[in-house]
Amino acid sequence: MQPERIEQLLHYYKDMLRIRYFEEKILNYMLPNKLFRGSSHLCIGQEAVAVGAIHAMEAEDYLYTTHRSHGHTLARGMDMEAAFAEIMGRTTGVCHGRGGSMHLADASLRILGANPVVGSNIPMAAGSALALKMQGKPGIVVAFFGEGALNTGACHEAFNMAALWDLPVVFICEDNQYAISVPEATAMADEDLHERAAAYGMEGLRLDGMNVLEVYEYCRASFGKTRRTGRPALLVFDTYRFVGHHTADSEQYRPKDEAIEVLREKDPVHFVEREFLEDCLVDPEKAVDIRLEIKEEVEAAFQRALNGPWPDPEKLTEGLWAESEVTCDE
Amino acid sequence: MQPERIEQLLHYYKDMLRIRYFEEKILNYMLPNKLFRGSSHLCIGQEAVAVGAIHAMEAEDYLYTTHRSHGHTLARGMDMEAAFAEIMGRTTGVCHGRGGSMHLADASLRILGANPVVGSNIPMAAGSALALKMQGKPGIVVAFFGEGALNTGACHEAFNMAALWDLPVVFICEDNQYAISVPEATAMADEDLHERAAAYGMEGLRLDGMNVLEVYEYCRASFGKTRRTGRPALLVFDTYRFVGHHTADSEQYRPKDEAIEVLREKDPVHFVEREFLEDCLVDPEKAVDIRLEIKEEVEAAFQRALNGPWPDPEKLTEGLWAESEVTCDE
Amino acid sequence: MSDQGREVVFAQAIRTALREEMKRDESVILWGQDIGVYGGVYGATTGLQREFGKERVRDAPISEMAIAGLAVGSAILGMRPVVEIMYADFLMHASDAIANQAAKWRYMSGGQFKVPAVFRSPGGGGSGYAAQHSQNIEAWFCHIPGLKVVCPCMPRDARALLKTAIRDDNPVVFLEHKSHYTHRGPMPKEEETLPLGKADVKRQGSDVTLVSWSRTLLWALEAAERLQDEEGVSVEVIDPLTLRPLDLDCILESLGKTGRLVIAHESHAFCGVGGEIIAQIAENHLDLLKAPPKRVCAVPCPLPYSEPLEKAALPDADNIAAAIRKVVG
Amino acid sequence: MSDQGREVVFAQAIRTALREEMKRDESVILWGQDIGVYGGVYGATTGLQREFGKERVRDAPISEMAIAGLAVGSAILGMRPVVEIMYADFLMHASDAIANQAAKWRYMSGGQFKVPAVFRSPGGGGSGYAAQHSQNIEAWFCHIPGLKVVCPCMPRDARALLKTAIRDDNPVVFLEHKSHYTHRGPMPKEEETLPLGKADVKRQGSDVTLVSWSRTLLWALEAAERLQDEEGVSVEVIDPLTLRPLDLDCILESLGKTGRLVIAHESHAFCGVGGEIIAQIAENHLDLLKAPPKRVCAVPCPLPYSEPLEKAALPDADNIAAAIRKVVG
Ligand SMILES: Cc1ncc(C[n+]2csc(CCOP(=O)(O)OP(=O)(O)O)c2C)c(N)n1
Ligand SMILES: Cc1ncc(C[n+]2csc(CCOP(=O)(O)OP(=O)(O)O)c2C)c(N)n1
Ligand SMILES: [Mg+2]
Ligand SMILES: [Mg+2]
Repeated sequence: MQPERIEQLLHYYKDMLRIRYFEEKILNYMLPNKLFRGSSHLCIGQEAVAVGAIHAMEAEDYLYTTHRSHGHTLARGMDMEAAFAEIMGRTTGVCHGRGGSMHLADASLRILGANPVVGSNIPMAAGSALALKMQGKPGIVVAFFGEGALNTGACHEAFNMAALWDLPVVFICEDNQYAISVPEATAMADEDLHERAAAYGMEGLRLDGMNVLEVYEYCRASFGKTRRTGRPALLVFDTYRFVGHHTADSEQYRPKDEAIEVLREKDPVHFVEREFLEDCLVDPEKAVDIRLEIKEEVEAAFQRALNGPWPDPEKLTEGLWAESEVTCDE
Repeated sequence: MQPERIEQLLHYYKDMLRIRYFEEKILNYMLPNKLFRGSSHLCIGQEAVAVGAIHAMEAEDYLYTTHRSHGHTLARGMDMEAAFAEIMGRTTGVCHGRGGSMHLADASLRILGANPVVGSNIPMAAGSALALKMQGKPGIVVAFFGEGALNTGACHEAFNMAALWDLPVVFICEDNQYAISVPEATAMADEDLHERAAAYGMEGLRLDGMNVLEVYEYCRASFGKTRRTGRPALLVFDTYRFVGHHTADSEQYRPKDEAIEVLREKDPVHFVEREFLEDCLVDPEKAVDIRLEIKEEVEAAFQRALNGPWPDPEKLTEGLWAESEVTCDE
Repeated sequence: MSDQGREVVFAQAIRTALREEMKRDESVILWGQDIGVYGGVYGATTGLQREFGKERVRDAPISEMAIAGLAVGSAILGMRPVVEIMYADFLMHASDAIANQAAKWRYMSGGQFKVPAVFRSPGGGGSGYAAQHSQNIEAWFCHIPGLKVVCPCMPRDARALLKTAIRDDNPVVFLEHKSHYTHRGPMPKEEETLPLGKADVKRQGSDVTLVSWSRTLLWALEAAERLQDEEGVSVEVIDPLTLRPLDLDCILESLGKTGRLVIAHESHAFCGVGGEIIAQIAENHLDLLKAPPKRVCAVPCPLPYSEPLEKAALPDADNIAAAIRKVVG
Repeated sequence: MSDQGREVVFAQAIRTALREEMKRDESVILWGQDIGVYGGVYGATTGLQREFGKERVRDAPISEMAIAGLAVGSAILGMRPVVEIMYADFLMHASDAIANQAAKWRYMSGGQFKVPAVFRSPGGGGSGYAAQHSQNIEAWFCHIPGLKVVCPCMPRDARALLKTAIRDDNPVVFLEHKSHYTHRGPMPKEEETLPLGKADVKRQGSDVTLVSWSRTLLWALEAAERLQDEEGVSVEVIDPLTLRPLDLDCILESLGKTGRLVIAHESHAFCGVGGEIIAQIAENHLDLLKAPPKRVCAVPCPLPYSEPLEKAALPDADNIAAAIRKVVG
């Protein structure tokens, strides 16, 4: 492996660890201590897609994510303190506590938002791509969603319009095999999910989503093509979530050891570690250091977030209306 | 041609004429004389699909149609007086004047209704097929719609569910090349419309919709298959409407002679006539007699319909609530 | 109602109604996301797939338009589908099927068809699900003629009303509250039904009439108790149960005694059911009002995630008590 | 407003506003079914594709969810889409994009984004389009915080308000009336805008306040004239223009003079805007009412096709006059 490649891998490794530790903090500490409300959807097991795809993006690109947004937002560079604080509902949160775990957004990073209404971010992403195209701006829009979203009417309508109007948008479907408790085969009439793109004359690929370098390469190629041609594409990544759908999921719908087994064989974080360690690219001690360093970074961000002030109830409606010559009655 | 075949063709010919004359009455008489309200969508040019497909159905089968429903409903046997009366808004109308041209329905013929909300009859048809399946009843459901409906989210969601749940429903898409003024290529990212079925592992065929006997044979085969296997299918028939989208359409969106040319070459009614006459299967004078007979039949039904009484405004809300132990406040 | 029965949670009451009706009538069938093995995200269908099989209890794709559209089509041919839309916010996706099709199919056909479909869905805030998973949109469906809308609070009522809703030959939108599935209340062992369109007086009183429904009724009752205990104000609390058809008579009767009216609901005020009740009274029974009526509703703002903000946005016993004080003051 | 200007039809007023704003601001773009060569089924976009090209004026597939969803996404990145939903009934398909996304995107992000999208759509009955092509559902969108809702009647107002709606940085639902596109009224040559949230007194009067909007305002004005001429009743007619934010002050000011209130709208009464106005007045200004207020709305029933039935279902000048007589009587 070339040194740059090792650097690259190290960089991705750190990002994946950051996401993993961030979410483990939610699962193992914030959940039992009731530090967040509603539900939080973890992407443990899916980090390679997030990190590989996000790193294939340029600074000029935009992205939309879903209820399962931590991977995408952190890989894109969302400040961990601000992300934690948002999930805790603090005013230092990236959305000032208005959004919570399901609504992370950061305009400065061109993260146009997490949309937990399954499928609804797909037309929005196409619309943002239309904006870029009409403004003559460079850049593409990337929309992440789960395989369950492929069954929504919104998805179908937007695929057709994106292909019809030649919009620079790449649709990334993270096929983690379940929509909450519903296995793919129970919800999709056909298992060749990427084939749905064909109905719109759009390129559709099914790819392995567990190897971060491969994900990066696939996305790099696909994004580049979209950048050049202005045409949309659908990338379906096979992946798996090792934890429950959300933090309250009892997981009785899948065999008890299914997750453990996939985890053992395919954990995308271990995968990188194996590449490192087995090929002796990285000194095992350095690997330990890295893990410690990231863990501390996550912990520090978490602690800072904990100190964030609560929003002022007096400012409840702040941010509802954009200023115009007339604002609303209330 | 065998005598039965000639009989069959004659029968279809009469049905096609009935539809044609029915609609010509609307276009040439009712329109200038303001005998109906809103808009009426004619299927002149598309009669072969209606007649061929409807005759391939069994009495036990059900059907849903759209805003463009005259062909399907008349071929299925809707009383012409009741159909005319409905379009005139008379109480003798098949829906007692509540529905009008866009809402023809006749439970006794298993015409579950015309649905002018494009795409919305597709999930409903799948639902009715589910009912048949769960009730262990024989019979299939046939849903007619235009190619424009293929772009609706409802269509996509229902295709997936029909294929997933093995529902005995056949989707018949009448591709008349336009959705109001919008040519297919302006609205569909891919022109192989029948391929949309493939995304759901469903059979999808693209067929000629101008030869009534062929339509019949295609449908007979497809309906039979659905009857046997319980699996849905999509049949896309190429056809053309010779008149405006509705009775108020100025048609400036298509070349002035496009319709005339297609009409000259492909009019499904003339097509049958040519088969008859050129092959001397039917005595040309008899053909004239048939036309006269049907014309008179249509005229008589129209005249009877004209005598139908207007609904009583006092009974405005009649038929809104099905009787239950409690009805509504108003 | 006779025997009070044992305590059950709200989810259990829904489950009981579904189970009883499924046993009673083969044509009752269910589908919705995660209602099978998973038993519904709030447990309202736990065990039903095991008991009634995968044909009658189906997990559905994330296809709300089709979930609702298939319900309409199957109801037209005599089934009694009870479909679940996982969050009431997504009733918007299903709104063409419910409000354009189910509500109108019978009328448009001149009375030829019936559409006995039930659309169940949990709405409501209070547990940090934020703006797109917390809405109460009963007003939307109440606005559409041809639909019945039920919004129960007490487990016993929920079970009895859901059974009636399933047997009703008209489409019914049956709205539950996501933060309320673990609320406990008595429910008799024996089957019982309640008519749609009849309100229930949950607490007798003589000074003010307080109308409230869904989970907010709990805060209404709490406020009523507190005002009685602390200030000697006697509050009559009415649960309409069905919001459309609305049992205005029950409210009027109470108003005849009290002359004062407060309405509390979690949904937004603007074009909401509370405003409708006030408008109907102002139009036809203005003389009954001894003081201006008051509404206590959500602050007009998408529901925020953060706890202090969410609390500030939603009605509670304090707001309701304050409104009552104003009205009697 | 200065010069009255020449007479134009309502469709022309809409077209003028679109054209002026498109010339003024490159980011204004349009899409919708049949808005290109066809010019929209009611002619509101005639010639715009020829003038501004196929990029800025796009024919869209029958995909209302995506039509509206793309509008939201493009607005977030600074475009000013004005999309047309061919019939207001199909706003239901678009309701997730409008009410769940556009209305909330800014707030949920803590104020990071703006969504300057306009959703135009014709509703309304009166021309025999029957139950699924005639609804007025302004109440649905008024119920959702985060949306502005405009419902003009007069061509001049429509042009001035649509221009403001396009320039507004918030999402606006702009509702037209399908039977009203050929209604004529004066419109000045020079550009003019009107603020959202300000009502207009269309006719001065001292005995009754009559609030009405969209096409029904015509019947309201007719009723007012007739009552003045025939019975000497002086009716003040108010057009709110924007239904949310609602200019209650304007109504209150009039009510201060008249003490009597009638509200007439074609949409259904139950949970409608008329009820909301009455409720707000009853809650906070009950003392202004010298008599019970009255609503004149559509009969609660899906709109029938047949002319005598449709006429019976919808408000007209006679109903309105009768309601006024009751209120002053
Ligand atoms: C329109 C809509 N319907 C239902 C839900 C409830 N829901 C939240 S996540 C989810 C499953 C999503 O599955 P998938 O798209 O595969 O994404 P994953 O959770 O597996 O990442 C469902 C049904 C929703 N949020 N939006
Ligand atoms: C959901 C919806 N959107 C828009 C319309 C308006 N509309 C009525 S017919 C029509 C075109 C339909 O085209 P197609 O499906 O090809 O059927 P055709 O009219 O050609 O038979 C449209 C857009 C509608 N009725 N329903
Ligand atoms: Mg998934
Ligand atoms: Mg067509």
